[in-house]
Amino acid sequence: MNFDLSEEQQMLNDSLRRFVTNEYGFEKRGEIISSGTGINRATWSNFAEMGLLGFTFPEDYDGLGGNAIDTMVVMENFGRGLVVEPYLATVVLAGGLIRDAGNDAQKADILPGIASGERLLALAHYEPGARYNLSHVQTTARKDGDHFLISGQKTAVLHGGQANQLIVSARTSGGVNDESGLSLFLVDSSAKGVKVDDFATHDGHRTAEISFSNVTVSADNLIGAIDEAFPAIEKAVDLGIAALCAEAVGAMEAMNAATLEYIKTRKQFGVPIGKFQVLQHRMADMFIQTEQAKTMAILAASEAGSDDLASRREAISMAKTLVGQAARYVGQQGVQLHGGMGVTDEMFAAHLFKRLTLINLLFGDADHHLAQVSDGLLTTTA
Amino acid sequence: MNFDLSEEQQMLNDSLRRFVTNEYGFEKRGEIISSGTGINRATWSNFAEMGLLGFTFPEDYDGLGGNAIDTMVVMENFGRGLVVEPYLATVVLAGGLIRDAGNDAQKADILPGIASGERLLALAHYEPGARYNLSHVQTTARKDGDHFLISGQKTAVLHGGQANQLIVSARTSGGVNDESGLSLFLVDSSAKGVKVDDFATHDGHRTAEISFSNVTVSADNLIGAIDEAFPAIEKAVDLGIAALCAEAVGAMEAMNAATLEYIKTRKQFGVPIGKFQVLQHRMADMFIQTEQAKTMAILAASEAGSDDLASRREAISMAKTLVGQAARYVGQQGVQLHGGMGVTDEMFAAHLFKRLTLINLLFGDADHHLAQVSDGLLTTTA
Amino acid sequence: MDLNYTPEQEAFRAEVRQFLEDNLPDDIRERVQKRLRPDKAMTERWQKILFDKGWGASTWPKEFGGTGWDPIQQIIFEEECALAGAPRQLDFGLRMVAPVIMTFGNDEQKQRFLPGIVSGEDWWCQGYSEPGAGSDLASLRTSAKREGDHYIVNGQKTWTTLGQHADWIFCLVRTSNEGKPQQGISFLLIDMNTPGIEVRPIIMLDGEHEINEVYFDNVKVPAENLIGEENQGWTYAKFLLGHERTGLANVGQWKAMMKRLKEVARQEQDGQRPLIENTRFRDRLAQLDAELRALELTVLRVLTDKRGPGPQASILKIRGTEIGQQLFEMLMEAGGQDASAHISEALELDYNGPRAGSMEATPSAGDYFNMRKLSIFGGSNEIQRNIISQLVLGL
Amino acid sequence: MDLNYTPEQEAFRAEVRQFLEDNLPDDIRERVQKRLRPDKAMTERWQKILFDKGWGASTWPKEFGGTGWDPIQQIIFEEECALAGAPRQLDFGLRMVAPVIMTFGNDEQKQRFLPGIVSGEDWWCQGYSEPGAGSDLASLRTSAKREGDHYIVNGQKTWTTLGQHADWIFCLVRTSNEGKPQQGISFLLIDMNTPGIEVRPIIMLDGEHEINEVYFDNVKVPAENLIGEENQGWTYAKFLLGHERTGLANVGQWKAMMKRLKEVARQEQDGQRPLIENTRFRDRLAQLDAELRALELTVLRVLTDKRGPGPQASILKIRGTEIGQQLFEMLMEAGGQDASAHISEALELDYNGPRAGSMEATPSAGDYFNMRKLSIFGGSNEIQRNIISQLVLGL
Repeated sequence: MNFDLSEEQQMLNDSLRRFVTNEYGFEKRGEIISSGTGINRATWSNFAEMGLLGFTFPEDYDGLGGNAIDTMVVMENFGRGLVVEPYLATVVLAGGLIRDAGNDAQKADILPGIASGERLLALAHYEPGARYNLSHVQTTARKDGDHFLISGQKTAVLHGGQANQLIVSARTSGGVNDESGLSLFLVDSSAKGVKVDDFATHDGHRTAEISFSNVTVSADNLIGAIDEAFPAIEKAVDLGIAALCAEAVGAMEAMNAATLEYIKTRKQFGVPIGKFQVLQHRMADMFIQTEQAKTMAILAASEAGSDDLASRREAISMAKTLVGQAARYVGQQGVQLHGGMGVTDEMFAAHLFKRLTLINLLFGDADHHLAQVSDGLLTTTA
Repeated sequence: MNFDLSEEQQMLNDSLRRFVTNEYGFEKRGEIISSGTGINRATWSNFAEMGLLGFTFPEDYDGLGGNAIDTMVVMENFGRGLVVEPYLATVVLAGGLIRDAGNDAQKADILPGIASGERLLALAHYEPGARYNLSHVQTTARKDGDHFLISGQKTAVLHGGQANQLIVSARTSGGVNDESGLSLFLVDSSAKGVKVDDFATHDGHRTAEISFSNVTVSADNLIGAIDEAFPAIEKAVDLGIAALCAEAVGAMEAMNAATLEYIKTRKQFGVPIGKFQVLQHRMADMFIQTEQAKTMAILAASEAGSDDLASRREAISMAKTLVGQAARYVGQQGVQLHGGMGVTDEMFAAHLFKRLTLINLLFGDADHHLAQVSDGLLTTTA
Repeated sequence: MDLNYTPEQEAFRAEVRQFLEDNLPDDIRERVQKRLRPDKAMTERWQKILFDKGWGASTWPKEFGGTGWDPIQQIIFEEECALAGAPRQLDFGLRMVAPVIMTFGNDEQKQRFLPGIVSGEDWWCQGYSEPGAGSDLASLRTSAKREGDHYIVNGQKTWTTLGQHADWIFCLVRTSNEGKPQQGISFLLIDMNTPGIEVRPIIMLDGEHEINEVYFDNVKVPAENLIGEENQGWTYAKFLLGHERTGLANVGQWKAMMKRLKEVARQEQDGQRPLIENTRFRDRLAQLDAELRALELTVLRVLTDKRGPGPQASILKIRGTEIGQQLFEMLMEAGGQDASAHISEALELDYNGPRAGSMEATPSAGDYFNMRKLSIFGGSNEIQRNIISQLVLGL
Repeated sequence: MDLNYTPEQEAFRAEVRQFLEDNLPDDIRERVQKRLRPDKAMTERWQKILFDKGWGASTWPKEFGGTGWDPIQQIIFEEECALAGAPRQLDFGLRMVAPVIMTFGNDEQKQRFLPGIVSGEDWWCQGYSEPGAGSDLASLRTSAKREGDHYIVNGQKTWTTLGQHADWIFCLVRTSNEGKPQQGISFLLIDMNTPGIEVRPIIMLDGEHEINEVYFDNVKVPAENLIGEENQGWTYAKFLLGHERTGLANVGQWKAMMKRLKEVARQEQDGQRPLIENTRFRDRLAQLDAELRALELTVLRVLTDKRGPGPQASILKIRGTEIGQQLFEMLMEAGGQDASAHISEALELDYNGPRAGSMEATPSAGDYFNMRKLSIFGGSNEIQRNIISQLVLGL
């Protein structure tokens, strides 16, 4: 039982903190967001050189053999600087899926390309009307000779418009909400029948709605066993949730630092507003919430890779619940304590708030995950 | 649309406020509670003389023809002074039931006796395991010639140990949770087969567990139509809830006054603790919650007598929800602001807190009533 | 005590409803109900329609061109307008500067300014806050120096909502540095076309242009534009705060929004069921519904109280803004992950392009972000709690 | 980073569990698990059993008769004791005065006082608060005047928990009125049997006698009972606050209580189903369960942090008490209306009379009322937030 980062993780943490502070400032970030793709290729290459893009891939595929704790270190720093590049989409979600569920050929084909920064992938899983129900898939993949024909509509595809390839979940059997009967396919974004609507998001990221109309995919591009993709999807999303929890913690720490700085300097009634006890206690509560969220982000990272499903489900959902609630509180109060300035686009606090808000919505909000924990109480006995 | 008390109600309010302040002090109340029955007969007679005990009964039965707003005025003052006499049990619940569902003979027999203070009645309805489910009744009344034989167990019978007669709900047909199939009977407390376990409550009132073992009741003592008592029970309980909401508002106002007084005088660090902004805002929130609870108590009183069931259900359950939540907040924070003194039996605040806590539990806590409102959204369309 | 509306009040409600049905243009209704980008012309058109009916100023006495309605009628009117999808009328003229002019202005000022407000010809904005004077408004520094029959105004105002459209601004300016900060403040009306005024946009966190900075560089303002007496402006500003009763809680808007939220919860899908069948979402909806009901009745209780609202109006401000913010938060949450997308073009009426999720999801996150202002502007909720603890509780 | 216990730690847990299974008397377990009235003899018996095993002082170093366990072992021990239904050991001696004696006491004091604490022979209580000195502890006025080789103590202490049983009291007393209030305070150990001491009960809001006032009327205390230096008592008191790490959060107790709450939710009926199937109740249970998990891991994180907890321990105090209070609140709510009944006799082991509702409902409201003290005593949660904002945030 110990909570210490390894020496390597500590070094990684230090260098990322430097990077974010020195090379990912407010203005530069603004420029990246307003650029065409919302991604800075130089920054992305920089990440590749630092080894970040293949951190958790096996060494055989140009990775460093890292784990979810390493991802936590990365994401916490990305949260601190509100890094908008598609690390979650490409590395954690898509890369993680290929790593955990792909066959050797797929790994050899894809992972080195992600690690080098050349390839961007995205996971196209959620569908309209599914809300946060992970097994709700209506997109179909119909076997047609040695090919599959994929048809359906995907939503909330993180950085889907920037990806060269998509990992698409589709129903190969079963009913709309069934966990069994799901399969995963690798689809080129440029394939015939793929239509991508790319949107900016309020927090400077990108998301896409993607429709598939009889898109032909060769059987080689099936990832894992047919009909049995659900566990791999769930695990990828859980790894994504753990990464988001860490990112939220970084953003909360940044929000607390920015707010503390603001209330120490902003004066009203002749004194810094940080002298008002109500604001002091508010900051204390923001600090408490952040500390607890940090603990839960560690728990999420520790459990995200576990194959003990009940224990993982409880840990991940407890973490997303409390982190989501903390993100809401810290985000709202950070803005509130910034007063009028807090609701302008000029303040970093406003951007932290937007990201914290939308992190809560990604992969299930606090309500959704609390329900997971709650319903888990019906089946456990301890 | 007006929120003004009538002149008579204003007079009633003023005289009750005087009574509670001058004649129902902390020590006197303590003596009443520790007496054998927990009821002061002189006080009760006093209430009778003031007309309070028959206030809402028809004039034909020695009443004053008042309504639920009058009851609100009474209960708000009783809440302010934490009056422990069985007004809710005997007058509002039992008296209200006889008034609304009894036949002429029953009204003539019972209402004048309640109004004069000679008779105490109680409603024995809730059962073990029912929790707040109003239709969950396992007690049975079996027809036996021109009599009924009642068997079963009742719980949370407010002032059941002090009552001369009990109004007992029993199943004459249907399944355990059915709304239909319930009937009400008037049973003498001294009847053979009635066993009463009388308990003090933490807030100075009385409650009883009462078992019925083949208790013989004549058909004359059936209140209302056989199998069709549920609406009458629900209405009586709703009137009880409205009364409790008003009582809670009185207790919250008393708590705010006591707490305000305390933090204005108690000094720490050389200043009255009411100078600390955190406590000021806490008091402001207690005040806000109380004002909203007061509004909802008015709504409850206005709707409690209504026969528009959906509208009444929503109003009563909204009121009990918000009043219960406010009672919790004001109770807890009132104690907290009293510091160590707040958790001693010597302080009125502690007693207000206990009553406020238990009011939340009576007839359904905030969770239960929120669920009523919530589930109501499934059937309404507006 | 009677919580029912009288038959006269119900008849009035029916009349308002009918008028709205007949006269509220469809494009305006659509724009409001879809929560599209607000539009100056829309506000002006609607004000003109109301004005033509004689309903341009629901809160004014008849002598100034108002309706002369009592508070309950005002509430009914507002509520029906909101439920029908009418745009909010512009508060700055109708509810803020007008009462000050009526109460403290001279006859000439009343004749000169009030007609343009009720007809909607003049667009007003507010010049109170300054970069260094937010919650501590009395520390404002924008100066007005008397020179002959003019004032020369220098300084900067900020958080000027919709100032980019304004013809006029009512300002608190410093005319004296003697005594307490509150004592040297005056209330001045300034034509926005006067040379030396510059309006610079502040972009809000939702990416929209709604608020502004207003700079004054030797702006020459006729002395006849001074309201009341010099150095008495603080008194008029406080009057204004006390006067603003019904608008604070915003009940009509929130009732319309709650209705919408319930509809959205029935439309949005949560797997194989409508979102309303999700107990957790529905419970929170129910809680908010109950709180809104309490707010609505509390407003009516305060309004019909002969003693007037006084500082207890702070309750309405606090609860009104908290409930409003939660409504927008739930609307966003109803959109789920699709609420993330920021599709600026989709806030225009003629947008027909792609969107993420439902029509309702499109504006939801931006609205939620924007609405954080509610607990900050107009006297932050912390300031409101200070007011309650000081003026109501005597702490 | 590894959130799993090591095999050695798991083995240790198994050893503790086995010991408890073999040695915790059934009547004690029953009394604790049914939350009956605490009993001095029970606490003493259990302390003796632990002492005989060599486990009397889980937080002490071996040299003073402690176990020498590391923080994780201490946590495991506490948690297993709580889960097994062992009574809480008495903090006042083991965790409060003992560390002060070990750190600042002289050898003679160590030899004289520590053995009685670990064996349970001496019952200690705390004399800190006074009627005028609660949150503002430094303003205390109980005086100790040096006269020859004695101090003469006069004054009054209050909120003295379980002082009615005590053999000894450790007191903060005023030995000087010069300088800041903090500077003239000394730390004195006083035999409760000394003439001039009077203990008066304060009845708590649940009707129980747990706390006391202690009056000192010319009480003669040998000067050798002074810990450390005269007028340095504030330093020792602060040390004590910083030293008290794991106990603050009370995680072991709360985990046991959470387990109980889940059992209760499965046992209590809600109409035709167990209460756990009530979504609203279960959701709140799940929320609390998650918060407790966060607290548990935060305690472990703080304990294994080489920098030590420092003022961040205030987080643990705040969250620990908030969670504890909610646990008791939910236990009460599980009882429903039956929780109202106040059956004082039923808090004894041999009670066989009638009760309202389940066995669990009987103590539930009283416990809930009693536990409001958690956020008040030991430095109120408001004071803890002051500490965080000042010492952690620098505000």
